[in-house]
Amino acid sequence: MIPTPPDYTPALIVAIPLLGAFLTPLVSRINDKLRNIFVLAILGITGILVFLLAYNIFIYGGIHTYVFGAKDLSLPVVRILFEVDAMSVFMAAIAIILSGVAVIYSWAFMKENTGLDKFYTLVLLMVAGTLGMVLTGDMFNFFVFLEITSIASCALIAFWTHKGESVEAAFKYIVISSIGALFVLFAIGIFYAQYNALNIAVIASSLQYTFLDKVALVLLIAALAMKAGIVPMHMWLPDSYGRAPAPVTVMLVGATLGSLYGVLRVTFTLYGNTLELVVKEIFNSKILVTNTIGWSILVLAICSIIIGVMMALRQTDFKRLISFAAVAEIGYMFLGIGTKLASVGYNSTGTIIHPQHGITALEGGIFHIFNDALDVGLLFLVAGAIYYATKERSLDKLGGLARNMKYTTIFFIIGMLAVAGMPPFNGFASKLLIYESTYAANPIIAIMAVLSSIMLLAVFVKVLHSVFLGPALPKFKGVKEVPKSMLFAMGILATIIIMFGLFPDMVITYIVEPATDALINYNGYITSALGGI
Amino acid sequence: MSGMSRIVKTICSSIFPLVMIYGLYVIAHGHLTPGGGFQGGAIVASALAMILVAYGSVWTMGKIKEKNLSLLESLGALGFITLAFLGLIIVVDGASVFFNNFLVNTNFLFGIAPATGSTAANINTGGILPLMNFSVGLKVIAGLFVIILVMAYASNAKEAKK
Amino acid sequence: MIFNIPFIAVAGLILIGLYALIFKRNLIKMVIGITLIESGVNLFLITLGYRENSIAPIYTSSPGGIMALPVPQALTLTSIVIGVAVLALMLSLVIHIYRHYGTLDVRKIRRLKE
Amino acid sequence: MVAIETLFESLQTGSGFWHPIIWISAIVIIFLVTYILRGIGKKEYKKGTGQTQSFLSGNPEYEKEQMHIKGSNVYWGFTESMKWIFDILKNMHTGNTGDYVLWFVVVMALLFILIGVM
Repeated sequence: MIPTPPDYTPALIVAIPLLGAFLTPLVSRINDKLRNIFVLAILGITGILVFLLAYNIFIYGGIHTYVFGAKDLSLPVVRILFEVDAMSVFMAAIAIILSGVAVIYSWAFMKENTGLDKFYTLVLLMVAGTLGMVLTGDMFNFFVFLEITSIASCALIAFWTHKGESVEAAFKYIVISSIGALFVLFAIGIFYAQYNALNIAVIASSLQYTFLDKVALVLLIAALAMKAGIVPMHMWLPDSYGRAPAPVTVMLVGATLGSLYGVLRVTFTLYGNTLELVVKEIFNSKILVTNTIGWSILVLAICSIIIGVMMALRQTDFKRLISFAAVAEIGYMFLGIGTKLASVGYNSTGTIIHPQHGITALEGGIFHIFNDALDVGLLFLVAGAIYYATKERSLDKLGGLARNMKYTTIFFIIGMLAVAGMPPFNGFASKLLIYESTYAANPIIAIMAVLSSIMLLAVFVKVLHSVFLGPALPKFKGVKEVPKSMLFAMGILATIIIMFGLFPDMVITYIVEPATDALINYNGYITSALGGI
Repeated sequence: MSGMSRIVKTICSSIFPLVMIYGLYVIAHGHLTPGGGFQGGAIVASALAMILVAYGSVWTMGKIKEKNLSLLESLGALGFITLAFLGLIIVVDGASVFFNNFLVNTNFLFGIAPATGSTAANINTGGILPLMNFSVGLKVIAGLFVIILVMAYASNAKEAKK
Repeated sequence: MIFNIPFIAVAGLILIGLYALIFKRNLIKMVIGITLIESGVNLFLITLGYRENSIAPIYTSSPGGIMALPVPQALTLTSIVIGVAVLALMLSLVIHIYRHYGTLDVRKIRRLKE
Repeated sequence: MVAIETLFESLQTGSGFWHPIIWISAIVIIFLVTYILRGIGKKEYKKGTGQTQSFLSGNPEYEKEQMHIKGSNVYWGFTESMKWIFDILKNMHTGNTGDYVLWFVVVMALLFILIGVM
């Protein structure tokens, strides 16, 4: 029924957006409308390939590897390698959905701007970078795609150069991301110095956990967590999310989640085996009762949740408020990761045990990645629609817009309830998994997470009241509903949110569980790359 | 940036072809010597930047249009990615791989396989590598020069406003 | 000891770069700080590929003997190319910031805060 | 292949289950019951009398546009009573690019002490 994707699908997924990016300036010399359709067609082809690959991996399992420039799969160790497991394709699906929606939305939203050929070139480059980041099986390639993504997204944040704040946000973003990427490169250099390899699977199989490996782990986690926007390294995130054009913000959510994928890959695949052995050593030494890395991530996560929500409460800028809520959402994902890492235990017979609550926490965290992308993406699109209709971004000046913009209001209510984790939307299912498993690990953290989620709802009720409800303000008399293409883009995300909310168990069984298994089963990742060696 | 004195202009004009040839040499011999598309392209772009400094950005902007440079830049990138795709399309020895070096061993353009070990240089080797170097070189020349040109022109426009 | 000097230089470059980023107020100096960190990382990669008494890894008319590792050099080259792109982007952003804010003092360029 | 039956299975969370369709049907039933209860009540509301006008302790009613509570006035009491926390957070977010890098270095140092040394 659904054809099996050819071997070279992973390469095509990155190469087609790249080809499209370089063709876009040529196409846009012909016609603007043709260019818009061309960009969507490129993303559509890429999306079809991603979903073919995703269907194949989620239903039949397995890991697809693709070696560049070789006639057969010989010598995968020294070549650049794409290694696609369920987790990679999960993130690729998120990135492609968000960018497709952003492109449809930007047709009307960016209509009055000039230089749109460069805009769409950068959009396609950013998609290629994000997809490459999640599909690659090579550390240095990961760094290259990380930099491609950050350069393209920085240029997109500064796209409205006539606004000082946009340029300031872009400068902050490029400083932070180039520092992060350089420290990632430093860690890669440390790996190359010790193991003479750049391949994730080869490094993972020969990792010794020497002092230098600890340094590399610290550098990788700190840099990638900063790029994922964890407190207290989150400050670039509200600046750049808040000031970028709305379609760019939605794509930035995807790029940020790509860095989160980096954290997952480092902690579970690259250091998967090593961290388990470290737990054993720690238990033997009887100095500490737990492993420090899991608890460090848990503390950072709970800080992001609380500080993100508290800061969101006092914001008056619409998009900046949603950005702080996004920081809190990223905290929930890290809560899942941290609980899994901290829960790894060691029983009296000397074997490593993985408690069920740890695995459930990781499932909740991974499910929440998808939900966060959809919910926060929808809210940013709504904020962009409000800006498009009224040219106003401050909550103090808006009011009574539900009368003029009925559909946008409905989409906002859907996004708001989903982000705050209200049943029956998708955010509730993932947050429920996180709460219950975190409660098994440490009740205090779970209670803090639940309370913050309630405050998140309060934050968005404030927005609902001050933007959509209240009396009709005279200066917004002539405001009309946004164009159909923007409503359509918001509608896609809202539909997926409702579907995920109504059938959470299916999503967990067919999408989230394979991704979780791919992360926990690091041996599968290593052996499929090393093959016959 | 306005132009500099006549002495500077004359000397720059006479050095320009030499630097240009050196840069193109580095691009063309990228598969044999240290260097390649980026390094050679940077040398050529620096030659162009020298002309820009000597003659001023307004004069240069009149000679070379920014739009044409952008076109050249996307052509270079397009050439690189097209070569990569050709590796997938053209089947050599029953294999079709992305970034496949399909020209090697064909005795066609750059198609001679050199003997292993320490040999004398033969420019007619390397398969698609020289072609990739050319496209990278084109992109780097156009890209770097357009950056320098736009920056110089922007700062000039600001001075003119004052 | 003599072989550790490059690594000391790497640490020095990165620390100076971080110092410039954190304590300097001029945007151009912050950009210089980032390029210093980048040079440090590049030097680190190049140093990894060094072997004693080695020649450049080129087979064309080579006299034979130990060759330096080519992979770190390729990595460094890629990193330099990316660095050029980042540097150009940052400098053009600095030009725009100066146009909007009329200053390069980082303490005054904070309309986005709280 | 995706089996259709799995659409209607409930999500197991370890200590309970979650099924949105059961939840929605429960909510619908609760709404119906509430609506019926509401219908039983007395109807004392009369249109066109003083009942429909708002009463602000005898003060005159403002214009509709002035009655809208702006974004920063919502939760005013909460933010005012928790001012000390918000002041700390406000001082933390300086907006200075150098401070952003400083936070990164601080977190990296803390992680280094926690992971590298221990």
